[in-house]
Amino acid sequence: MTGSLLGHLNFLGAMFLFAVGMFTMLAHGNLIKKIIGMNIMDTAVFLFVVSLGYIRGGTPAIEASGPAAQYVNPLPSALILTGIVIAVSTTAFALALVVKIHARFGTIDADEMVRRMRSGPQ
Amino acid sequence: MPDLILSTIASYLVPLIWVYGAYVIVHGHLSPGGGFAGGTIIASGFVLAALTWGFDRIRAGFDENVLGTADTAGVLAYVSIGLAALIRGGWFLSNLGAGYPPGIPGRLFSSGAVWLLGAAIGVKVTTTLYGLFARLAESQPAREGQPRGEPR
Amino acid sequence: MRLLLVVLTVILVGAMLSIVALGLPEFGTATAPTRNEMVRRYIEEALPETGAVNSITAIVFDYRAFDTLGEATVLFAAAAAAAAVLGTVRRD
Amino acid sequence: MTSRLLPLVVVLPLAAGFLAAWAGRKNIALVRAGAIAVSVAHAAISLALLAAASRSGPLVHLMGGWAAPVGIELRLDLFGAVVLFLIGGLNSLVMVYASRDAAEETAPGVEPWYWSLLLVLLGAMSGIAVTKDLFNLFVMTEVSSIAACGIVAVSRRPAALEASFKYLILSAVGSGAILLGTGLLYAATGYLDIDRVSEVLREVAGSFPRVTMAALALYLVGFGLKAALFPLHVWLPDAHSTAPSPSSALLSGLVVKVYVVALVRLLYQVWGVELFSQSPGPTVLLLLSWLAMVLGSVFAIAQRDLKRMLAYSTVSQMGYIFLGLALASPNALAGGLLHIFNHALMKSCLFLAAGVLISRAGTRDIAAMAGIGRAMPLTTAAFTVAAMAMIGVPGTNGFISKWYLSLGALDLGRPVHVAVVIFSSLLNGVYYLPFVISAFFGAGHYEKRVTEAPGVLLGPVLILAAACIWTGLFPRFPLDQLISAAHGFLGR
Repeated sequence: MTGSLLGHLNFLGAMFLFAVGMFTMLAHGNLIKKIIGMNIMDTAVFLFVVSLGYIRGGTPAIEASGPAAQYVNPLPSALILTGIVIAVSTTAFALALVVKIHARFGTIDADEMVRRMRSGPQ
Repeated sequence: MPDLILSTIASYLVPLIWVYGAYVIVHGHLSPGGGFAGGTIIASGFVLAALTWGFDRIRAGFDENVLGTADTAGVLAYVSIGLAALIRGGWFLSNLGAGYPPGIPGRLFSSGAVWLLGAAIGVKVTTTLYGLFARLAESQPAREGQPRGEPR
Repeated sequence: MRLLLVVLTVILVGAMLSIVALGLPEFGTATAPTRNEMVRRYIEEALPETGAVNSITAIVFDYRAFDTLGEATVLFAAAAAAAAVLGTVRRD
Repeated sequence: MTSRLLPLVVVLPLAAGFLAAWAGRKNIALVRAGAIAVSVAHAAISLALLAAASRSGPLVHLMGGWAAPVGIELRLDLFGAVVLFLIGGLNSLVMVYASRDAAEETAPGVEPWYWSLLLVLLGAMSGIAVTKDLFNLFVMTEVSSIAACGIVAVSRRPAALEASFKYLILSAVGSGAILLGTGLLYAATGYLDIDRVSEVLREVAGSFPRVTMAALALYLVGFGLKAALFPLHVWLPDAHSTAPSPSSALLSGLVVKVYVVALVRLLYQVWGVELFSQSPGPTVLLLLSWLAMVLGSVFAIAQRDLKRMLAYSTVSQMGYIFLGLALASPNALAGGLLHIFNHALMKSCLFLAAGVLISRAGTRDIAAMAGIGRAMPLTTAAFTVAAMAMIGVPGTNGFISKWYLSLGALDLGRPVHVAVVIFSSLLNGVYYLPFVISAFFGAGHYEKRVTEAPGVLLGPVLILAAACIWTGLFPRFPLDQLISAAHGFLGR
């Protein structure tokens, strides 16, 4: 089943992005960078799923009048529309938490935050 | 005191963005777009207006109450459309099967509940996204607790 | 030390996922398992069954409208949670 | 006709949650009463659905009127019905408690949002229990994750911010894994409906071996993160201990459990027992559940903070549930499923009782609470009952689930698992008993300044403690249903 690299370019790109996002998330102590990493990871998954729907030479499934084989599968696009909104919501909530953390602890660095939390009054 | 260039351009652009967003919302069943895309566009119009003239000016027209009410109304409308279908047709959120009028395909007012649901989501997304932006932008990180480390 | 561990983990996960991706049917082919009767249904029957010209909208607001309710709820929950968190930081 | 009620268990709490945010600024008392009313209505509907499902088999509701592969179906089988009733009933009790407690423990001015999030969480958990569509499962998982992080973040304690952020980021990683797993399964099978995916998966598991294996691994990581499977539990002690007590009770009692319910569906309905047992999945789960049972308890012993101890105890108790999933013999699986139910009762009882004890004693330190039992005998007695259930003393519900787990292990001829269960139970005793003993017989002098909790707080605690004993003495109600569900999952 192993196919050509070129034929899987989108999927490989998505997996690469996923790894990049994961790295950004794990390697940085900065909370904002963690959120950015999370978004890159989500975007990678979106790229992957949307790519599943594509068909070579296909057009978007709007005003479909010919045979279905000419059109891109609309289902992955519809799913990812939902996925994007979910990612936006998570990001918004995470940013709100960072704003509040900054207000409370005066830092947006994960390690520094834990240190100040331990030393400061609870 | 809003910047002259910004405020002049924004005063032309903001209504245009709103109209375009409304267009995208109500034509969701005919062309690319829909409630989410259109709602985001309208919200971005609000964001531009808020950045230009300040949040207080926006609040004069759309205060917390109006936004909160529109938010709840949008998503409750979605649920009510679904519940009405459950009562009439037996399945939650069913469309033509529950007697929503299909209209003439391709016209603006067609496709029954799809159109209504899109509009409801459009209202909800507009208010929520702008509300989130306003809350994040207006919060004052240095107001409480320890002094902050770096400048904002 | 921690960075090295992270790099190794990420390379491992990335490599494994890439191998998995190579096992998928090629991008854009008509013989992929996803090109089943559902695609035909969504494209050809969407207009008569839902009245929407745009198949994606037909899926989002009709075939899978319940997902969209969930999605609106996520947005609502995030806004509510953000409001709860930021509530005490407000200027007014 | 009853199947028309099925979407209501999801939609009713969601709609109430939307309304609560709007009405909360005007009249908070109305919101409290309304939320409790909705939750009780949810429990009543669940009971009706449970009766209908045990009378005439699974109930199905077609969302939008579209049958399975095209649209989303909700399906309520016996297992789902038991879980749904658990969610409704337990949530009602916790909400009664929260109607008094929330104002104290949440930051000023955010109580309306708290109720709103609680209701949304109720709807989302019900959605996870009843949905039959993989993508819808992902969406509902997301709703419940965000609402769960929200009910941690409302706490007054500054540490809750950090805990909530960690919880949010890690569950976002989990969501990414779940969505990628769903995408891979869709790529390999072309469907999202659980039954249809399962059919096709049997045919394509040979042609896409790596894809389906990766999907299984991603689901295990994703739901494992959210359900605090042992090495992925790092967020749990912080989140569950800094949250307001009603939130802790819900998070430990229900939220981590519904992700296990989702995992049960994936492993036994999508993959099915044959495909699952051919994969390395059961071995990995078995190993991790051992580690969870033993190390979770060891960490709990080391805690000074009462709620942190309870949180680590949740990590260890999740080990029993995963052990049941991994062993996959009818009795062991029934024991694991039963422990979902039983642990929900005991742990929410413990957290609610601990909440009262902590707020009255004014400390979270276990050692400083010595003697509190003489000042608050009823609350401490309820705590003791639930702690006994946690250890697995005969006559309590914890004994029943451990009994079935051990029975299942013996059926397979692997008594070593029984030994681990017993060892872990002993460890449970090591950290629960000293607290109970020092609470009743310790040297503190709380009698002079602390009185018993008011009825609104005490009522739910006592009801839960009574439920622990009731289901220990008369286990027929959840047990019969869950045994038949376990047989159904294992196809025999």
